[in-house]
Amino acid sequence: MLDIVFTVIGRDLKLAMRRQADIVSALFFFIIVVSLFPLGIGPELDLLRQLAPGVLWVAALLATMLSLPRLFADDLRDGTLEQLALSPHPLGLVVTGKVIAHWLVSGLPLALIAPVLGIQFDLSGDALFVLTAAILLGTPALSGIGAIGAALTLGLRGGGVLLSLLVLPLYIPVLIFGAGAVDATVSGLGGEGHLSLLAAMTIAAIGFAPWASAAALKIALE
Amino acid sequence: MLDIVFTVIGRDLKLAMRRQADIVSALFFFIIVVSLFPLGIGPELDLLRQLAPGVLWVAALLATMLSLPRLFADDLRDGTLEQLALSPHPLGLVVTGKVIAHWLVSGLPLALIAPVLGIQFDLSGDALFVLTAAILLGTPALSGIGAIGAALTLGLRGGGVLLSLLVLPLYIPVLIFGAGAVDATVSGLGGEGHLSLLAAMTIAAIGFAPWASAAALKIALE
Amino acid sequence: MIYWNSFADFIAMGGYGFYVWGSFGVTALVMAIEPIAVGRSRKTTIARLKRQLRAESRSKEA
Amino acid sequence: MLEADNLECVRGERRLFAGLSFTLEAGELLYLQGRNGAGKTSLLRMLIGLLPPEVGEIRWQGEAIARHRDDYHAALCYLGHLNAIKEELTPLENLLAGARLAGETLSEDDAIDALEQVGLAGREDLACKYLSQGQKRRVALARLVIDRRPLWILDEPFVALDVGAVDWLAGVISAHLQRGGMAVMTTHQPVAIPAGTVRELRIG
Amino acid sequence: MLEADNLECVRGERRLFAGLSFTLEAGELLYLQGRNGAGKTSLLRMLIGLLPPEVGEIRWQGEAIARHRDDYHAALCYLGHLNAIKEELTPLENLLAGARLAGETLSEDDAIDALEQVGLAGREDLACKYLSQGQKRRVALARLVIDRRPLWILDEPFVALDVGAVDWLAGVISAHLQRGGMAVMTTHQPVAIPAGTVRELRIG
Amino acid sequence: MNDRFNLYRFASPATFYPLAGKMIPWFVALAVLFGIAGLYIGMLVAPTDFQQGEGYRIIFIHVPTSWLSMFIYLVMAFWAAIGLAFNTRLSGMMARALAPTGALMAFLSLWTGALWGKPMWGTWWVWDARLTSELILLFLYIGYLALVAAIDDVRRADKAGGILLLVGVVNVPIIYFSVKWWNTLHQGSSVNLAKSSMAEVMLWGMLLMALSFWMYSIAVALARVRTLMLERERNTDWVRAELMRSGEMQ
Ligand code: HEM
Ligand SMILES: Nc1ncnc2c1ncn2[C@@H]1O[C@H](COP(=O)(O)OP(=O)(O)OP(=O)(O)O)[C@@H](O)[C@H]1O
Ligand SMILES: Nc1ncnc2c1ncn2[C@@H]1O[C@H](COP(=O)(O)OP(=O)(O)OP(=O)(O)O)[C@@H](O)[C@H]1O
Ligand SMILES: [Mg+2]
Ligand SMILES: [Mg+2]
Repeated sequence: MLDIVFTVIGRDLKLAMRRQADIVSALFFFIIVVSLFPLGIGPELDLLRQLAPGVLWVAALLATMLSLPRLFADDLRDGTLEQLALSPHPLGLVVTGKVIAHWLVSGLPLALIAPVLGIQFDLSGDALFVLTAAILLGTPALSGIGAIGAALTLGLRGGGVLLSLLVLPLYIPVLIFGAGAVDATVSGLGGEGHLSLLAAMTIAAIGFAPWASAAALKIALE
Repeated sequence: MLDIVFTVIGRDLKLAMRRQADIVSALFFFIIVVSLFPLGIGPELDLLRQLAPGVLWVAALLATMLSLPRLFADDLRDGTLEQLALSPHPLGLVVTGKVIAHWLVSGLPLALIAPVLGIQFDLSGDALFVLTAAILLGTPALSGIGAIGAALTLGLRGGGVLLSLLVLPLYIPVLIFGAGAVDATVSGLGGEGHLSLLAAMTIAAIGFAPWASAAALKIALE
Repeated sequence: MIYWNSFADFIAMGGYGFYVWGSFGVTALVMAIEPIAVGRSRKTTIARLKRQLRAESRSKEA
Repeated sequence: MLEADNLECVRGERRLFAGLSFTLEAGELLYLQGRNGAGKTSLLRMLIGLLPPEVGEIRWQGEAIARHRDDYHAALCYLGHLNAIKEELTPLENLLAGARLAGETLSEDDAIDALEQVGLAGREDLACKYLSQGQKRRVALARLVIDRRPLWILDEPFVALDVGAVDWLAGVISAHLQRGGMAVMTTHQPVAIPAGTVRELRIG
Repeated sequence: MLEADNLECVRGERRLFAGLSFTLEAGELLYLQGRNGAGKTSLLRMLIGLLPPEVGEIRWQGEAIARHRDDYHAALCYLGHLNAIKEELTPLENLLAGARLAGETLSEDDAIDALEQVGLAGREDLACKYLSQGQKRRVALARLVIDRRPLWILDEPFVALDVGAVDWLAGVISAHLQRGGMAVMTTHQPVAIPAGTVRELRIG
Repeated sequence: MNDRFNLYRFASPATFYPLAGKMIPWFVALAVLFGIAGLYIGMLVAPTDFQQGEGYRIIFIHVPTSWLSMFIYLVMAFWAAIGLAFNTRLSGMMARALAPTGALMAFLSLWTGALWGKPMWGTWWVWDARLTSELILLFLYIGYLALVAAIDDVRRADKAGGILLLVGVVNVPIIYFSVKWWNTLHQGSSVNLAKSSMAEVMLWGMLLMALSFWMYSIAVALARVRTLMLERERNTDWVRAELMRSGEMQ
């Protein structure tokens, strides 16, 4: 049963490797967006320290979102999606595999680079740790929710922007708790509560989103 | 000679209208991204007022950028681009038309909504005016520079993210002067200098970018 | 029972006239426009459908 | 046995066909005919269960496919007008990944064999984006060499193939029918399938 | 007159053909043949000037096309395996926009006429994404009805067409040749072009 | 078996269309009635608020629109669930007919809130949790409308929209409880009203206005759904008959 999940993950990762651009690019987008802010806002460290959690999280949201349109679109265009829908495995499991692969390519690298960027904003060691943990816990939820949006807008021209319209509102709770975790740590309140909420969201999203996406995909294929 | 420019503009606008989503979505993306920041950063108005120019400009950059991948990709995929390259008009003029259409759909609406968003950040009347002017003057340059990036990454899988990698660094001058104009106004220095620099950039970009893009497109078609 | 002393007081709303009437006015406007828009779209839809129906029956006769 | 019972297809405003019924037994080929836009592709998508019919029912081994999707899909091999191959992967990788996703096991040797049969020897390790149109189609068709599922549904399988490849594919379909398989196929090119019973159905 | 002089085509590591020369005069059709992957599409892309040849030169009316691109392109009509139509636009809009972008003038009546000729009457106002594959191909082919440029280059124009449409298109190409036009064409389907001189060229 | 038959019968447009036609005038009448009563109490009878002065009277629109913007979303999600589960034709139309009204209610909630915020908090807008989540609700409405508009095939559009509605429904409790979860500028629940002596009059005004807005929404949605039915079922006999009949009347 779980075989199919691993097969899909393996295939998607291999494709990502083959394209190379995919892996580095989400990461570089994240880095560039985060670095743009000091340019737009000015160099005062006090101000930047206050901004850091928000900016890092918004950038993480956008970086994840940017790669969403292609989550299913390539498979639709070349006919692979039809074949997946015709495979004797539940489509939800196939989507689970794709969501996990998406996270491995677009979420995990962000968590790894986040501490480095956090240093640029003069965050303390504690805050850096919580920031990393929050991004690690929160990004799978982003991939999961994003998959629903990607499936719903599949095949619609102009879908990329419509997708962000659908998905960003749903990302907001993750943003609030993710940034809140770091804020709480900085102000000495402790971010554990926020982190466990993030974990709960991620579990809910990973459990539920693939099936909603699968339903949406079937509609798109009609 | 200019006929072809208008033909292309007309066609692209008609396509955008037909898709509907296109026009509203770049706009809503802008609105949503701008609204995300206060969520990540917190509600203090003093802080937000300082951020406003930077946030608005970064959001404008991203909103413009998001629609770039499709600037030529649709035409490539369905074979229209080949036909355009074979038309007896210089390809540069065709691209000029496409750049203008792109700006009308993705840049102009941002300028129109920017004042409303500025109010949410509690900006003064003067600052709002300069903000609008700056976005109006700066976004054509974004479309022009973006066209080069879109042409260079055309047909590369993972191009969307690669594109942002190429284009964002080139957008930075626009960002700095655009946000700088508003900052200067807020701090009472007057933003005229920044605005005229923006205008100069736009003129240079509109004059030069289409021809660079055209050269890149010919390579992509080989 | 009525709380207001004069009509002018009522309009002034204790200095909050702009805000109160701004709210009520826009709401009234929206709630007036929406039914009109619904009614109009209903009329145009019916007209269009009838045109189609007539065209269809004509082409069937022919 | 595949049965279609009183199918009706409506797309947009247009009723493409109605009251369409047929049964297909082991060893039979259903050859769908009709002009462009008659609804052949739409019918095939109904048969594979991706497009619910307006009216009517499709049964596989006596059971409605809408209710026994997984069993049905395990018995079904569909080849649409899209090739379902990834341009970045090589023919070999495409073939292996495709089989695994369809829930089958396929050894690398068998896969190389199949590619050789479709005339792609020497191109197993070239990314598919460099192949010509006909060669891409051949990669997709290589699946048929090894596929042993009973029902094949093929939408214009001969498109883009050269004369030699057309003959070869006709042979593969014949062999499938002789093995007791069934097939539903559309094509605008007249192609002779040497073995099996060919039943024609014209729509529109 | 179109001349190809000692063309060589190398893709990746592979030399597809070399020393290929031909001349094509008014009223002549060059019928390119070759198995899948022989290099037919590559040759056509050289002929339209989008793929520079490794060795050799292509001349139009005696002048190298690389140096007189705009003149050459004004005389050329290319139809690749992609249809160059926008899925969101209707057939009518596609046809009009295509003509205008190619630098021609086309009245709406003529366009409707052309669409009727390709059998799309009644579908002028349906977005192309709803059309069947063959119908999409027909929209692309409608350009040929009104095109009066001397050189047509057609890559597998008969793909996806039904029998009636194949005959119709053969007639259109004949008429073009009789008018003194030239054409270069590939196809794997044997199709009889009634008029004009047909010259065959086999690659690979 | 029999139940299901009845459910389908009720959900069939041919039965529902005339029923809706008959109900609309009643809902309009109720809306006007409650509206007049509510405005009378709220604008003429109710005394001033000791903290906020007369500005507080915005509450008589602000709260009903806020409530309805959330409530309509829930109703749409309910119809979406029905539609996805039973594949009824009516449910998709219901969701679509409600969406524009819901979006307008969300807009009015924001608008009146902003106009209230300026005198009370000194600013048109703060990024407080409740305000923000109401804004998100507006975005969800717009996202739904954009999604169904982008898909041409109505059946597919309804299904896709339904999935979006069900996913987005998590936002409603967030709006409702946001005041409890984050300490913010925005008012908490009506408890503070209950303390003041005028509470009862105000509460009555608010309830009447809410009822009026509710009836209004039902009436508009029913009118809209009737048009949608004609449009979508134009090839059925009952719509043809209906069109003939409406021709005679004109
Ligand atoms: C744009 C700004 C605003 C938005 C989006 C907004 C949104 C909402 C929402 C969604 C509700 C209904 C929730 C519930 O009943 O629990 C509500 C209720 C309410 N709002 Fe606002 N509001 C805004 C501004 C204001 C302002 C400025 C005030 C007053 C100073 C205010 C006072 C109230 C009151 C008193 C209630 C009723 C609470 C209750 O009875 O439970 N709101 N608002
Ligand atoms: N929304 C719509 N409105 C009207 N007609 C539609 C709509 N969607 C699809 N159609 C019609 O449905 C038909 C779809 O046909 P289909 O793709 O099944 O044809 P086909 O028999 O496979 O043709 P081909 O031989 O060209 O592949 C076309 O005639 C198309 O015009
Ligand atoms: N990078 C590369 N390395 C090796 N071979 C390549 C490379 N790029 C292209 N080729 C080969 O070049 C050929 C391209 O052929 P082309 O598309 O011109 O064929 P064709 O004659 O049009 O075939 P078809 O009949 O299938 O359309 C193919 O055989 C392909 O394998
Ligand atoms: Mg077909
Ligand atoms: Mg070819």
